[in-house]
Amino acid sequence: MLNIIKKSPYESSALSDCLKYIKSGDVILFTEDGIYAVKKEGAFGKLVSDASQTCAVYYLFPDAEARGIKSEEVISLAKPVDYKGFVDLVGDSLKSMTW
Amino acid sequence: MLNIIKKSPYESSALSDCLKYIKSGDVILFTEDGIYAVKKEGAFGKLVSDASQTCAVYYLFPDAEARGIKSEEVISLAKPVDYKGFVDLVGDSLKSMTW
Amino acid sequence: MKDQKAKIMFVCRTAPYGTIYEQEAIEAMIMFSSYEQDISVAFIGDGVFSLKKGQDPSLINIKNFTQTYLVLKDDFEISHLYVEKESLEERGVREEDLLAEVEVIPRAELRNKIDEMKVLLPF
Amino acid sequence: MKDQKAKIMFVCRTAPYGTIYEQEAIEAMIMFSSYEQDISVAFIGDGVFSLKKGQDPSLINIKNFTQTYLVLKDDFEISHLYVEKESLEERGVREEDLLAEVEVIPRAELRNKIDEMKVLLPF
Amino acid sequence: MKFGILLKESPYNYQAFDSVYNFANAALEMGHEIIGIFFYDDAVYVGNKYLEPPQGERNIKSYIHALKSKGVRLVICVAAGKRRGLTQNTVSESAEISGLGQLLELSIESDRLITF
Amino acid sequence: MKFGILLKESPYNYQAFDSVYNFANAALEMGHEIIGIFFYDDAVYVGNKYLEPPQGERNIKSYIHALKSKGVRLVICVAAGKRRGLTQNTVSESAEISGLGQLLELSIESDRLITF
Repeated sequence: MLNIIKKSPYESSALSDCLKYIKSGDVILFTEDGIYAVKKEGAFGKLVSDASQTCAVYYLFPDAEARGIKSEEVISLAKPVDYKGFVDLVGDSLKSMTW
Repeated sequence: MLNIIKKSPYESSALSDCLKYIKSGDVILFTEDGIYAVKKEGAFGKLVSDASQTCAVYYLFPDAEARGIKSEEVISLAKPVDYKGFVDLVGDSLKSMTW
Repeated sequence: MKDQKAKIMFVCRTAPYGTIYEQEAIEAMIMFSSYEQDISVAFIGDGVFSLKKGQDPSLINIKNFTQTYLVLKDDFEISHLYVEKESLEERGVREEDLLAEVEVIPRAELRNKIDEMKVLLPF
Repeated sequence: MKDQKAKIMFVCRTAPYGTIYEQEAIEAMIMFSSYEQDISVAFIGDGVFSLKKGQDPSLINIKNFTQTYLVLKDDFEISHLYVEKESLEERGVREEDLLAEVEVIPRAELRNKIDEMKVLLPF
Repeated sequence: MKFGILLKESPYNYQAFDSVYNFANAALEMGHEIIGIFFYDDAVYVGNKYLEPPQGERNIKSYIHALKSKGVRLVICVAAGKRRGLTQNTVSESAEISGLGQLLELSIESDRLITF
Repeated sequence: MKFGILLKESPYNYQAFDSVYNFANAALEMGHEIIGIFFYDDAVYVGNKYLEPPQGERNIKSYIHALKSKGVRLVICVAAGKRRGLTQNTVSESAEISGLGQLLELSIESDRLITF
């Protein structure tokens, strides 16, 4: 299952709600204000790095650029995708859940 | 200062953001989905009871009724107000902040 | 439409009244139920508050749409109403506080149900 | 309008782009600045992300409205741009990452500034 | 006392406009004055003259007519409105379209400005 | 692959519609099919024909014309739309108004349904 998180983890429970439901083999994609979750320096970098032990973690690169989050500021286990990569992720999982 | 919290504490950071800013003499009013914060049984009853040591805590009774939260389910330190009571609370504080 | 019934799940995650999502989700459930597909509904997180007994939004001039849950399984073709046990517990809502007959199941079991679905509709 | 200048503070609490609040808050700041009142802006919580250097929303076809912060104090009559220190730290944003010259102050001090205001406008 | 109100949320996805309506009625009944309600961000949708709520549902159109008839000024932000398709041609007769200066005036002239 | 899209958020307060637009364009460029976008809740505001975005700002009207011209069906929910003032008279020529059955059909007919 592909899990999409688009809200800031600092102001929304979307990330923590999602993490309660993930299973090995799931994919998590961070988009829009969800991007702040993959920032290395910040309150959620460690949590998301831990989650990447179970799940493949991606972030939407154009949304990170928009917010001034450069790739070197992102946790090393999160992989960047552009919109085409986003489309592939949706296709590769049998279904998606937007948290 | 009157602090108004209208979002659910389970899905929004409004309550925790507000609590970082309160000062002795402040008032907190819970309205709309913020009502769930004053439920005795639940994850935030204790936190809000603790806050009521510093601040006067109120909740908008019609919003609690709407959600099926009866007065006996609400923490004892939170006082019910109707819309007229809400108007009085706004008048009694020099300003308000909606979180 | 294809021959086999599609398995579709509404995932209700928001509290009632503060936002319109639950109300419009119910409108969609009712409509979907008339098309003979395999429709289920899961309440997780703040979604469980939609099922709380004794709601009376008349004081705020809003319609009590949650009464619909009472008849969703009987009068409409909704296969399952699942409620996540952990979300109820975290929110201090007991099973006897729920207004409709629902299946309260642990999160891990609900996740298995989710895995069987073709489509998830989050509200 | 009254003779004494009104002390008004925009309280920016949301991140840019995901929602429009910060963009429309800036439009209001610019308009307010032309009326010779005492206008200040405080960035707390996710609002501090609006000030992060190097934003480039061109890839998502959105205008980079945050450039306005660079000139808000100089070209417009905004008295103060405050940023809450604790919110920066929690989000791993350093002072040198900020795009405009702002006053980074501890939360307790910002609360004292808030107490001096007549009106707070949360965005 | 003179109250000013700022509403930022859309009237259907959020309860905020209902809260404004109930608050304003209570204040007026108590003899207070509401010197204006400023609709900003998605709240400008309140002023759409084409709203047709289903029967038995809260009727935003009648709410704003009622507020207007009690003397409350309802101001739709011109810039936020234009973006969202609210213009002189599409705005309700009970509301008016004006600039952000009106929000500043509410901030200055009211004894209390409250945001919903 | 056939994609269906459900959008729930309003196009101005939230980035979600921008994400839909960028996602849809990428999918089309890759040779996938978007069999429809269903606009529900506050997302119905996307279909308002009176939108007039300021210069230099993203233009929702041109976005939906572009999607339509690429063969993407844009469906505004009739019930959600009526509440919010979106009817045959106020809807953009690039969008159509239809019922929730269309969302069900998207759910069934698409290989993947994604919610924004």
